[in-house]
Amino acid sequence: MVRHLAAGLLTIGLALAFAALVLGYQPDAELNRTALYYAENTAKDLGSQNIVTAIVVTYRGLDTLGEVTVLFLAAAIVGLILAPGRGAEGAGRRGAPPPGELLTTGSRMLTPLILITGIYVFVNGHLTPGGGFQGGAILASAALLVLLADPGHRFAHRTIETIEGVSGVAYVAVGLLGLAFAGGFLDNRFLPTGRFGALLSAGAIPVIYTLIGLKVGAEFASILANLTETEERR
Amino acid sequence: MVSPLFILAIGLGAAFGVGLLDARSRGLAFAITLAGLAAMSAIGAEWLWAFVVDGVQPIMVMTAGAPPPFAINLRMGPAEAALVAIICLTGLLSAIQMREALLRLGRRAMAVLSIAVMALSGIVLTRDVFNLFVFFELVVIATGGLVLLSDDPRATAAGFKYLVVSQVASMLMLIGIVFVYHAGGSLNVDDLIGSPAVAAGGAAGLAFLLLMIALVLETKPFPANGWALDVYEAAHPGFGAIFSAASASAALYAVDKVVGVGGAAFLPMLTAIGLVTFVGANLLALSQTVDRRLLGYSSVAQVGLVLAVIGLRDLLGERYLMVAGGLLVAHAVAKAGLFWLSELVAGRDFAAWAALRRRPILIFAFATFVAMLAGLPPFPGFYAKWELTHALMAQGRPELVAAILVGALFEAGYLFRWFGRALKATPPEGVSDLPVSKVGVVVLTALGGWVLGEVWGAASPYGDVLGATPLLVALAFLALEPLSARIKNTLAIVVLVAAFASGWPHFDPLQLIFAAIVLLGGAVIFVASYAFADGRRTGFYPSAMLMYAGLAMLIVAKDTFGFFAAWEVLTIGSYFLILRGKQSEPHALSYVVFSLGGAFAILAGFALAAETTALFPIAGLKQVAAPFAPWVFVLLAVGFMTKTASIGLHIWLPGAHAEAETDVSPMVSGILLKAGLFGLFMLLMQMGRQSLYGVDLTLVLLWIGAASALLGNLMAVFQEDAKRLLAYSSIGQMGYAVFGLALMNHLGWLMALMFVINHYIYKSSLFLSVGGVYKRTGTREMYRMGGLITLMPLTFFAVLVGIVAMSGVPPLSGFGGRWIFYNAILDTPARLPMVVIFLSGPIAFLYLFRLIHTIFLGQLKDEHRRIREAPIWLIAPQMLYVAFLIGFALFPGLALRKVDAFISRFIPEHALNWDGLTITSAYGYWNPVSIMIVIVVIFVTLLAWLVFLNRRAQMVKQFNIVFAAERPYRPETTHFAWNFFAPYRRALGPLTEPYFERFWQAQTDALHGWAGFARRFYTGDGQVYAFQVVGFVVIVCWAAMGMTP
Amino acid sequence: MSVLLPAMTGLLAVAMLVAAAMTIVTRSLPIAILAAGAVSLFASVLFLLLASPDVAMTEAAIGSGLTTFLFFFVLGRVGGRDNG
Amino acid sequence: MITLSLAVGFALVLAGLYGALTNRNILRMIVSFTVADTGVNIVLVAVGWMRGRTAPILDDAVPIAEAAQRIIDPLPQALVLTAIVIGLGVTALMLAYAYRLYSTAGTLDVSKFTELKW
Repeated sequence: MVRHLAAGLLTIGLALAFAALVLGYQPDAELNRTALYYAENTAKDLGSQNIVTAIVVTYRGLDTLGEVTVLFLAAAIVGLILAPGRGAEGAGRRGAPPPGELLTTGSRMLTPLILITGIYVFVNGHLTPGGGFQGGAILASAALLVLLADPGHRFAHRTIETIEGVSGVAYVAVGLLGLAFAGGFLDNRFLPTGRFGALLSAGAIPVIYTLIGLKVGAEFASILANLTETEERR
Repeated sequence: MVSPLFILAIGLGAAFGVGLLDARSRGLAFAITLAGLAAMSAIGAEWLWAFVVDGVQPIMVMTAGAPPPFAINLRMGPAEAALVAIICLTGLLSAIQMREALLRLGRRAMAVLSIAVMALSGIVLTRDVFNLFVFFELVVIATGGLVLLSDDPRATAAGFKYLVVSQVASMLMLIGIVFVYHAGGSLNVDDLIGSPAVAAGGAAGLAFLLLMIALVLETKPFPANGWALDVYEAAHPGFGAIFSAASASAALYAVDKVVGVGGAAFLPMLTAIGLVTFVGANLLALSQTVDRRLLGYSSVAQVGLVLAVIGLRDLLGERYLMVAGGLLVAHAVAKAGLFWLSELVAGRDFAAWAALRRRPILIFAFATFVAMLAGLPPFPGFYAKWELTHALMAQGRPELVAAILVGALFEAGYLFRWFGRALKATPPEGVSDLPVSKVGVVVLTALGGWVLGEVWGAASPYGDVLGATPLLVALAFLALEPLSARIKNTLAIVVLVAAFASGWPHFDPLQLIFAAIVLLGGAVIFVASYAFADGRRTGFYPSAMLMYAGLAMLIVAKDTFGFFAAWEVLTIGSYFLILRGKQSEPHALSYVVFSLGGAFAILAGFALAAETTALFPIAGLKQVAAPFAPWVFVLLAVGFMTKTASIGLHIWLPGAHAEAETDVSPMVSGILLKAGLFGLFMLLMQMGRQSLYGVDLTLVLLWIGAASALLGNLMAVFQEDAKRLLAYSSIGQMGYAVFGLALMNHLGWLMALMFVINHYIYKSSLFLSVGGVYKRTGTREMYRMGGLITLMPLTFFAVLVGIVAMSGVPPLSGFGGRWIFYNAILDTPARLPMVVIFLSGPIAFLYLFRLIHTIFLGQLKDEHRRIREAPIWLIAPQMLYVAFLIGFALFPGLALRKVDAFISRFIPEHALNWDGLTITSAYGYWNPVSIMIVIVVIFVTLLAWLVFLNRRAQMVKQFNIVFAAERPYRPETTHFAWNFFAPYRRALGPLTEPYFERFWQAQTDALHGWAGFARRFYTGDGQVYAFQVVGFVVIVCWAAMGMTP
Repeated sequence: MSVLLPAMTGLLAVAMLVAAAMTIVTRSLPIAILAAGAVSLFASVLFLLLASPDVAMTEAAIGSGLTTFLFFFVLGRVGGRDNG
Repeated sequence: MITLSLAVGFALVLAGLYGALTNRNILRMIVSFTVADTGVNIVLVAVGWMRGRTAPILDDAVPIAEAAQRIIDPLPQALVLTAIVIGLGVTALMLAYAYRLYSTAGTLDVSKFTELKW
């Protein structure tokens, strides 16, 4: 009870500060200068239709690199944490009921579709809403589906790790290419920006988003795989 | 030069790259990780070199081909380069320390380490607020992973608590960032600093406050830091080093970077939080017994201090970088070193650190780190402390100085307690191998600390402590450690004599007297050290020479900085010396705590006196004006009186002097105490009489001197331990000297100077005598001895001459002292203290008499029948002292004439009149030679008469007061001289009660009690920690909203 | 249009607050997790209303989808007992 | 509408915090944090929103020339994307921790993990 009361008091204390923030908030009538720069220059400079994508991949590319790294870290650490509890490779299936025919077939049919959707989402990131993260999440949901259909399924860790590693190193390398051949680290313009609105445009943005998508998908899959395999211990 | 971006790219590349390796090739992965970290360190170091040596200008690194604030940019400047170098090097060395753990957990763990170091560098480099957040999150997550490297099963819970708290912080940070962006239209720090919207306060100010609090939370402010302590305690020490040195540096730099956006209004908040953290965490650390948790508390405290300094940066002006940098660098190097050192220690309590004693080089490293943390010279923290106190005093902020110094004293207290325990505990059984690489890392770090000390010294406008010749010579003795003790002893004597010879032409008479006592006197005491020069005597010579170096530097110091640095050096050296005694650990601790407390008083006094002047000559104390002058006087006097062990500040002395080694006791008693007198001399010469609230401060000093003389002597009377007796008597003797100085007349000063000389001679002599007896009988308890006169005649003779000289009876020099003294008293109007001081004269005789009576006369104990005279090396200096006492008694003019003339420059009135062998004062005359002749004639006559009377006297058989059939359960009760002055004790009991001991004990107990009680606030429950963090946020928010419009 | 948007926002707000309250109050962990997922889902609709399709997609896929699955994975492994 | 969005965002933050402070079960603490995270994301997006403008995508509906007058601030959206992914990373990490704690101590009660204290 004391705990609830104290938590309530603290929440109210914080709420008052937040209230001051909300009440003091003045909506902008015009874009501020940073946003204005993006609105006016993104298409011209980077050739990306989706400004958010341009910001995420190029202007604030360092953030995004960090963000991908966050996932990589999370996946690696989840692996570390759960490592002692994981049974030997191939020891799976014990105790899990065999999946039904319908489920297996369904998931086999659906998985490629989902994968293609995911790839579509991150390849078109510079044109339409969506991008590497969303696409990666969709890729991972394919893995999720496989797991749901067949809880005993074992992913080839080696494949996942290779995708993680290659796409990560490639991402950094692409960033360095920008440093070497364009305006700076993660500058997308070492490739031609192409025709505005085309699939193959916006310089390296599609390349980067593809790498991000692959990497994110691999990280999610790795987290999921590590979490499922803990089951063997009990 | 390599773009700083490669620091990030290499870190990431290494992390992603090791994932491509086969899971089994861990060795290769480890090598890649090390190579990556080394490359990152090299880039940081290269930039640092470029900035410092080549004078390159800081650069901005753009990303994405767009200018800031539209794209993220990085900055590389001197501060960034230094911090990145520290972070990456810490990471590299920690990786070596964590080798086994990393290899066990495999590539993933190595990737996490690379990313952690990369992200910490990113925090330092980036100029974008949101990018800062991303890097912080990376650090948080990586921390969550690296905590798991520990073998400690409790680490998991600690990691979880850390994540919970980080969640709260990151939410606040995000909210703060987006509102700041909304107000300022930019995420770039440099861009925002110019933006008036944020600095204007209101909602934007509040948003900035949230951002600031979130950043401050990363510096683990007290009391919202229980989670951090748990991480420190449970994590692998290699990671502890990163968490303490690298993470904290990065977080502090982030605060420093961002606080400019909000403007000056937010600085007091940082100062307040930082100081509360510094004092609070240091206080709570007092009751810690687990080494790594202690290091955690200390880290929190040090980071708090830097936070406070960040809050004071406007006040510090251009010195800000050196101050904050000095504190930060000292903290980072020392803390990382200590964490790495803890890897080499198996147990977690302080005593387990005794294991380090198998490798003296590790003790050297340990001492280096402790000294760095405590802010002692010649390390960067010392310069930082000096500048900080001066800047604060100049700005009229003595309350901040007080808080900082109190916190620093707490810190020194637990650090030295730890160090002392480690050095004095018995090393654990079972020798485990210390891997060369790990020892190497620690030693390298310690050496790095010394290099940094030199860097800070070279950059300091006040002077380079490490450049001082005496200190270098003392340090050279460290390199000589492998030699045998005899060689080192001879070298030490040669060095001291040579130092005196080379300085001789430049000394004024006052300096000459002190230099003669310190250097020549020190050399004489070293003669006695030959008696103990078996083997290498590791640690003795560097410590002793450090003390002598400090004393030598003190005597010739021209400005307050040099004086203070010397003071600290001699304190450290003497601490190590005292600590060498068998049972001396608690006494050495109380010595160093009192000494540092006194040193802080001196520091505050100097800072107050200096006002805005950077380099303040000692002679400048004359010019200190009215409102400050008395306070300067009080602070300095208190500081000096901790060394003279004036009553109230004396409690460290008896134990420290009595428990010290035989040849160390005369050093710390005969020589070290004089440093305090030298300081008082200097103070009174420069500042003269001062009064505070209408009270004449010299009168206060006079009373303190009188009380010290009376009580010191009284307490000496009731001692059974011969060395303790001598130690207490030092308190009394120093009381006389302080009294003489405080008389503020010519003869008083002359007498004080005579005391300086006399006390050195007879106290050194007596300590050596008693030491010789101790060496032969194995005890210092006088009631266990008796009748040694026939077995140790030379020692007896030395003691006899010593006590005759000391008690001030004719014909020896003590009498001369008395004579001058009584003349001096007649010159002063202060009558009551005079009575007190008169009283203490006969009391001195009571205890001195016991030395002869109990030890040398009476019944010889059975177990002592076969003992021999003390070793020749102990006897030789005593005989020298005897000769000198007699010589000085006959021809006092040799030394005193010059001094008399020198004093006349300050106080010309009532100088003595030197006429051949006769000395005349306003009240009478004194001819030492004729007195000597008279006394000797009388003495010889009496002796002959007694011998004649007793020629047929029979030896008394067993002196036995044991009753029939009753065995005494306390053997001392059977000794004739035990509790000899019991009747006096009954009468004077109340005066000898250890009031001051009780007072200081009560203070310590109260502090420890508070610490023990208050730290229960850290319940270990992750949710309670979250409560504390949210509570902290709410309180700071409301306090800040109340303060700023 | 001008009425519709605020009205929908209000509706979503109420729904989110109810779901959040459920997360905190309910005694059953699975319901709490589902409710938190619902908060996230409603939020992604709100993001669409706030002209942020990218965010909406991400929140739907990651915030509400993957996170919820992760919770259930772990919940399945710790026995799902609610001992808080 | 914007005030409402902000308010609901902050309300979710507070509700999440309250839940995290009052629930002893570790999993419930984590769930509460995800609610708070969602709240933060809403706040972030709401701050970038502007009345009567559209998403920052330059397709046929929004020609490049009119972009400055027609689109809302894209930057907060980019930030939120990052924040969401980071939130997931932290959540996954905390969940793995929860599992590890449970498998060592057999309980999810946060107040049982107090071996380290003082």
